[in-house]
Amino acid sequence: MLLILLPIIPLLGIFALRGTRGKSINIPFAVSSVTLILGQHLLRDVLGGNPLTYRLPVSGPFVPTFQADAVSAIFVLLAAFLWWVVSIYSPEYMKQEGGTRRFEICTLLTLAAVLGVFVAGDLFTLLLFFELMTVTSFFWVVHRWNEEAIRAGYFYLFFSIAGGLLLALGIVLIGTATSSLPAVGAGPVTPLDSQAFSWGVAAIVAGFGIKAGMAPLHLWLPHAHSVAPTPASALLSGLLIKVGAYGLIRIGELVGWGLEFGHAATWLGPALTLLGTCTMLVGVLAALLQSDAKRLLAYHSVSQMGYIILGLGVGLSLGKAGGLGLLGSIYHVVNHALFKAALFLGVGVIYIRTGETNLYNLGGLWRSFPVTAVLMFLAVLGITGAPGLNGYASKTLLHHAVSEAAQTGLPLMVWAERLFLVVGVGTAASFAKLFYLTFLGKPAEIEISDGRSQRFHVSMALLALVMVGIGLQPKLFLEALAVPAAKALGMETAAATIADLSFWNASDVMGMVITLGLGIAVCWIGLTTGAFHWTPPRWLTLEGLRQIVLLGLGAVIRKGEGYYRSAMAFFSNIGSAITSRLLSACQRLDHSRDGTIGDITLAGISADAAILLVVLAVLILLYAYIELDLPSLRLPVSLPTWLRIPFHR
Amino acid sequence: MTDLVLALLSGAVGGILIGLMPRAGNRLRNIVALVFSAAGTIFSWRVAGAVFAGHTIRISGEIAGLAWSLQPDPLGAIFGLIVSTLWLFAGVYSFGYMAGEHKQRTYYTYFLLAFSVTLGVAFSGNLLALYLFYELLTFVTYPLVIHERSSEAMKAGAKYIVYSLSGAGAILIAIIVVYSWTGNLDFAGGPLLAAGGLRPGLGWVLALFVAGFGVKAAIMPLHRWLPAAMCAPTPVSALLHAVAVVYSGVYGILRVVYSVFGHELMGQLHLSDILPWVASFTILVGVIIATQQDVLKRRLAYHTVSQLSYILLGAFTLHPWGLAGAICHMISYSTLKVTLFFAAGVIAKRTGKVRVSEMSGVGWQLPRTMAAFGVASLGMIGMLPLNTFWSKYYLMRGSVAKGKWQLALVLITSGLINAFCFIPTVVAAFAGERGQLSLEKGSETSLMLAPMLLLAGIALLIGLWPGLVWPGVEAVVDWFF
Amino acid sequence: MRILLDKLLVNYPYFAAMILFIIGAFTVMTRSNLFKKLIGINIMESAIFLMFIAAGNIRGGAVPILDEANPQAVYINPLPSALMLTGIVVSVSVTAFALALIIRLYQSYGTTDARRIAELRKR
Amino acid sequence: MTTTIEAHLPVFVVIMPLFVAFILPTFARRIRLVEGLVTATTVLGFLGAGYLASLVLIRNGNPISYSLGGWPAPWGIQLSVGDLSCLFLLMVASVSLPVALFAADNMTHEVGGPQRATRFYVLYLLLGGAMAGMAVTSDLFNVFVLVEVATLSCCGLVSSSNQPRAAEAAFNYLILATLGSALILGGIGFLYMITGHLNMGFASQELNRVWQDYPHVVWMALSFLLVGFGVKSALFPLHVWLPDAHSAAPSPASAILSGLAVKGYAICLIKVLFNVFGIALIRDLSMHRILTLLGMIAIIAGSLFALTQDKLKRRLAFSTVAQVGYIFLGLGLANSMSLTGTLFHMASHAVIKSGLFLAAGAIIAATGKDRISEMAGVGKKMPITMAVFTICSVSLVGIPLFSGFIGKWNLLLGSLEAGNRLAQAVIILGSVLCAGYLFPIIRVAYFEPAPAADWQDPGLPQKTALILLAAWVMILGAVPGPFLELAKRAALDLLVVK
Repeated sequence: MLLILLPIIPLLGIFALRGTRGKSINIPFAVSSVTLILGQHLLRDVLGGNPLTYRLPVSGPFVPTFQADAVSAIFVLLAAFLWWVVSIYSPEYMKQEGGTRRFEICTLLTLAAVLGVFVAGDLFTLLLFFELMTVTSFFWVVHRWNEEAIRAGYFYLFFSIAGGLLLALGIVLIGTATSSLPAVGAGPVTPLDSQAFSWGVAAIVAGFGIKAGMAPLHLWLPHAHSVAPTPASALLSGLLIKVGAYGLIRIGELVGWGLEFGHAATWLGPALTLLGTCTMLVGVLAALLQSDAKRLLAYHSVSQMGYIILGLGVGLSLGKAGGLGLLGSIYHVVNHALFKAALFLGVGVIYIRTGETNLYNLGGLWRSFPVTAVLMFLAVLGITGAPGLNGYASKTLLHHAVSEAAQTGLPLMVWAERLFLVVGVGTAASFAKLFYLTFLGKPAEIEISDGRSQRFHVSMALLALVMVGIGLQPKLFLEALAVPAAKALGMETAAATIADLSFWNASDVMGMVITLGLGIAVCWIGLTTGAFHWTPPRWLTLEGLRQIVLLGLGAVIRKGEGYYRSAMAFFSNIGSAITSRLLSACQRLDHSRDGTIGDITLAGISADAAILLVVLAVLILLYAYIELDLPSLRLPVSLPTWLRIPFHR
Repeated sequence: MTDLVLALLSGAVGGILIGLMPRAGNRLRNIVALVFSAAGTIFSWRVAGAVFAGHTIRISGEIAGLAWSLQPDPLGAIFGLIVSTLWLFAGVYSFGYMAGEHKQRTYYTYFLLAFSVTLGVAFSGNLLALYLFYELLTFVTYPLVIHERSSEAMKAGAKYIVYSLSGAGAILIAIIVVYSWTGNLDFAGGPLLAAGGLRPGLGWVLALFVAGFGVKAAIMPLHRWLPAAMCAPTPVSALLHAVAVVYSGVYGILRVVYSVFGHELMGQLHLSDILPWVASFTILVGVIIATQQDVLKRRLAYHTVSQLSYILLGAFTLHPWGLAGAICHMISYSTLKVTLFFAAGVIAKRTGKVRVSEMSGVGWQLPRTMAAFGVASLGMIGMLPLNTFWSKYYLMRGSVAKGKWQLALVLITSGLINAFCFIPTVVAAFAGERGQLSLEKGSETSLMLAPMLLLAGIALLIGLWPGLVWPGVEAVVDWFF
Repeated sequence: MRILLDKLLVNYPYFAAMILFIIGAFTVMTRSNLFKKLIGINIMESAIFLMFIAAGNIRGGAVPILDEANPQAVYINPLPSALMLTGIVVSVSVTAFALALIIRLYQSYGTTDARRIAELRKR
Repeated sequence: MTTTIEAHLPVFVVIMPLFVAFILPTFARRIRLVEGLVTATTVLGFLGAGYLASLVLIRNGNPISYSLGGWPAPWGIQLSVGDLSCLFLLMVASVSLPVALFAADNMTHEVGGPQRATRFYVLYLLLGGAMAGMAVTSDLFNVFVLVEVATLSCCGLVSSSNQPRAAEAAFNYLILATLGSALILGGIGFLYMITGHLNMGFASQELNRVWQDYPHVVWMALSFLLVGFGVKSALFPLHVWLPDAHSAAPSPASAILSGLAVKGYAICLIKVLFNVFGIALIRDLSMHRILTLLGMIAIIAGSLFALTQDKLKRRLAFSTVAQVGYIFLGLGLANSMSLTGTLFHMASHAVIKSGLFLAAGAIIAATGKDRISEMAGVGKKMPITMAVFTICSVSLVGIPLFSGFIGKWNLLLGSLEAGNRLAQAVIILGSVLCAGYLFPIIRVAYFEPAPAADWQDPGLPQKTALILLAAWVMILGAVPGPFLELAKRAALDLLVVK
């Protein structure tokens, strides 16, 4: 019952919203508070014993089922917390942005959908909430309804729709391969048809990958996350892309966490590793080049999702020994949600006061925004992985996992480890750039509007608090939540892998510090040489890609259309020509059948009589010709039988 | 038995009654139309209920030296259910849409006659009866196509008649051949040709049947009458050219595949390997052409062409899942497409805008209409809360289970192109000026709005609870497999 | 060639009929005067009559009046001649009817030339 | 008494109309009486034909033979009433009754004066008698005489309207028909030369015994007969007289000409082909292929010609050409199904085409317009006439449950049996084209705005006639029972190898 309440309560919130029209009651806050409490209950229940399941009492091919294990509980709690924080933040922000009611409705609907995804008990229910989430969050993206927003919204929607369709395809293939659809949280399956299963898994990975911003499919993400109103961006980047990660974790469960290499889709681990590495790299490189704060953050979402995917990939590849990767990923999901939300909220504060998000137009703002600057600094430290904050913990775990994988000597893993470090440097560099250009540097000449900022600060501070808390006690969270989650997923060895792990060892801390230092150096080089102003070639951007695709498709379609039209025209021309010729011939014949033989003109009845006699003559001659057996006049044999006139002799 | 007769008669009687009341006012006429279409709906629901309860309802007799029979089986019952339910909705919508139009008497006369004839197609128990009603449908709907009496409408009508009659001719030849082989055209005793096994000419007969019914089912080279027929009033386009008439073609093909040939015999024909690809071609090309259309109704028409082949694709997979998908799609597509057309009709009626490129800002003027349109467009993509997901799911399931995974890719691709087809329309409708909320020609009237929103709601309900229609689908699948 | 000539000589009434038929047909076709057309028709019919009667003829046959004195006598077949009497009656009535029609046409158009009539009608 | 009537019934149905025709001119001044007599005659004929048909049906195919004047078969003239004869007799009777009814009301007006009307009726009854005679006779020369009587009556009917155009059409028709008659006579002559018999049964026996000695003559006979009957039954391309004649004639005359006359000649041809030559000889001489080919060409060409016509009656006349094609096609396919189809189609087409022509006549009489494009609004102003027209059109196109469908259905079955795919296609194409030339008329009449004119349905007798024909069409379509049975039996009978 608890499970089904989770998605329903936000829906009830919408009715409440109707009832409180015109009053300043923060319904989303109330709703997310309730869900937060429910989430806590859920977590307690789940950690206390078996996973919860619930089936709606309906018949038919689709029985919505709900389930929650530790993984679901973590995600539910995370979602509820982020919504709670953001709903503290958003009323003040949306007052300036406009369209508060629409935003609140979207927020509530999306919360419902997200919670639904996390507590879905079968793939259909999961898909249902996933699609709902796509639609409702689309309204976040196009909130402003201007050209840019609509374009970004299109990208978001079409990519998401494609994702949903791929999921559907994947479900079909897995359903075919396993005879009955596996439930979510039911552990690994042994498919009857491993090829179909593999393809199904691939389709589902691609589907969730689109949502998660996985490398070649990430293109929509920066656009969508940067045009949405900032609270929405925070949630999009903080949580909605984690739905993709959640899906990937669940798909990993189908394939089998902690299974040795006997499972059905052995390729999945290395593939995810590769994709994760690419995602990390692409995201961070693109982020370095951004001048817009929100876009920079959005690209970092891509990059950080890369970490998560990499962790999952490594975890899957290593089989039993992959506990670190899975734990790291789950951990990073939580951490990234926290600091990315904080970062977006911080940038939002700047934007709402200055109306500017271009980094090069900002500068020296620590004087005007001291509290924001401090909180932002904490978040930046978090994301760059500075020791003492939460990012350090999960990144260290992930790094351990990758190094362990690199021990196997596989080139893929070795390169993954090397690039992991490079990305760390890049992350540090780009955030150094962000923080330097915004808060430090020479003061920019921009107008700063007044307004109450307490709520902003409170919400960011809440996030920072948790971040610091985790950062100081990294193992606490890990053991309390992540390990049960991994266990629930079937990774029985999770607890053992971290038993002798200590976060505060010298090599890890030094590594991180060196990374940070290198990052600041790169940032300095980039800023002084102007390398950050390099614009990538058009074909690398989404617009360029879109243009290429549209040009290509357009050409194909236009060509096809041309062929189609000309074929149609050809046939209809031929048809009409034949018809008109035939009809006019008939008309002429009907009008007059006059004919001339020599100098005798046969007119009217004479011609008719002639026709009669000609027919007679033809009939007689036909016989005579057969009778005389003239070889040169023989009918060709290829005539159809009904035309051939064989005479009996 | 009585229900069957009454279901068939109520439309005809209503139509003739309206035809014989030249001086009746609009209100009276509407009441008569409503009463008779409601009666038809109720009776056909009762018939369907009886069929699903396992009763055999059969009226047969020998007329003109040939056996004729009416005997709805689950497939016919489902078709009857869809048709009769939607007829009621379209009727109510018509009251709103046609108010103030000319020639209402003619319109309602043929509207109700077509109801009867379509139910006849659904409930026919042998090929001859099916052929008779199929042919009659052409004539009964012709006056609706040329309702505008413009030269364009007349041309469209001529096209419609020529295409349909040629198709009917092909069917007649095929029926004759089947008759000469089996001496029996009844559907009740299992697939007609199954007992005879493979024999030469079977493929040709199938080709003739498919080409003949394919005219109304708008298989790609034979589809050209359908976009032309869009000059009819919107309720007609919505009901007849998106559902009833075109479904009669689809229904015919389903009948041919499962009741005349049977899935086992079909599986042995080479043609059955090609037919899914013919359907796929139509699916893709139809929807691509649809994206290129600017006039909304034409776009919807080409989209219809594409969607009908989904059903055919399901039928041609010859797999229980595929058939289930086809039946599901018959149900779900019809609800959504009618919604789309109703919305297009409201837009055209209230704003006078018929082109997609003119529609910016319409969403703010007609929010509920556009919302319904949006929901339906999402459904056309095959997104989950809508019922079309289930049909797509089972279609894909069927094709994958038959080893034709490429067909699943076709369906996915088509879903994506569908998104390109309608989403921009919806988004553009909300993109323009938000200021002018008032309309010169009045706003959404409840007579037009209610059927539309109700249908969208039904689509959502079925999407969330496919168990609602599943027994019917299962019954059909069990019947044929 | 010889055989052909033989046949020609033996069957000369048929060839006469054929020639008559062709003459008649030619007249019908090429003459635009209605009367001449009618005459052509009559010639054709005569050709057919000739053929029919010739078919009943037997060389050296006697008149088909029963001669009890000579029971071995070969008689000409009288039936074709009798039938052709009927045929001639029919032909006469056709001719009469056609003449009546020609008169009506003449009254309406003032000419008995088919081509003129066609022109007049078109006008 | 009854037995006497029964015994002489075959000759009675032939003689009675001829006799009434003979005495009609004496009552020329009292047109009502004339009309009454004609109607009574047709009713009597109908009853007689019906009674004969029931007798034959009961006798299960054994024909009733009747020797004229008591002379036995090879010498005397023999009448034989079999299934085929009964079918045709019924057809003649069932069409001529409504046509007579229709004519009764407007003939005086249409041809100009009671005198002329009486002449019309004389010819009408002569034609009816000749048709009945063709149905029952089984003597070759008798066929020729009856053909001539019918031809002359037809020409007379065409020229009965008081227009120079009609006279011209009649003259042209006369020339061609006489040419045809001459050829028929020639053909009969050739047959006689080979067999020495004029009675069909005896001729057939003799012919099948000796034909291989005279293959040329047989072929000549066949050619002559085919062309002769072809020109009279308007087989394309010998149809050239038909459109003019049928469109110039008064409407009842057109109805009877298109509906019955061409069928009469076709029946004669069927008798000659199947009863004299026999199916074996036809096949040996490949005649059936030629007939099939001609039939197919006629269907397509006739329909195409019809499509181009704007004048209503001309269009209907060309439609007759196309439908005659069906008849010949069925003959050519020469199996029981196709012959059943042909015979049934003959009957149904007779009724349908009469209905169409009568409706057209009523429309033209009421509106004074003979062009299809001018007929907008006729459907509203003359609902019954147009309804009959529509029913007949739909039936001719071959919609199931109407009579045209059954004929085409059997023809299709026949072509299937003969393995002739092309024929199937042509039959269907013919149907589509038929819809193509008939439905536009209906469309214009119903769906185009009506001009403000005071047109209305014709008077009661004419309405009755129209409704009677429409009812016939429906009855033939829905319960063709006895008709179809007769046609089936006749077909089987024709195919018996003698």
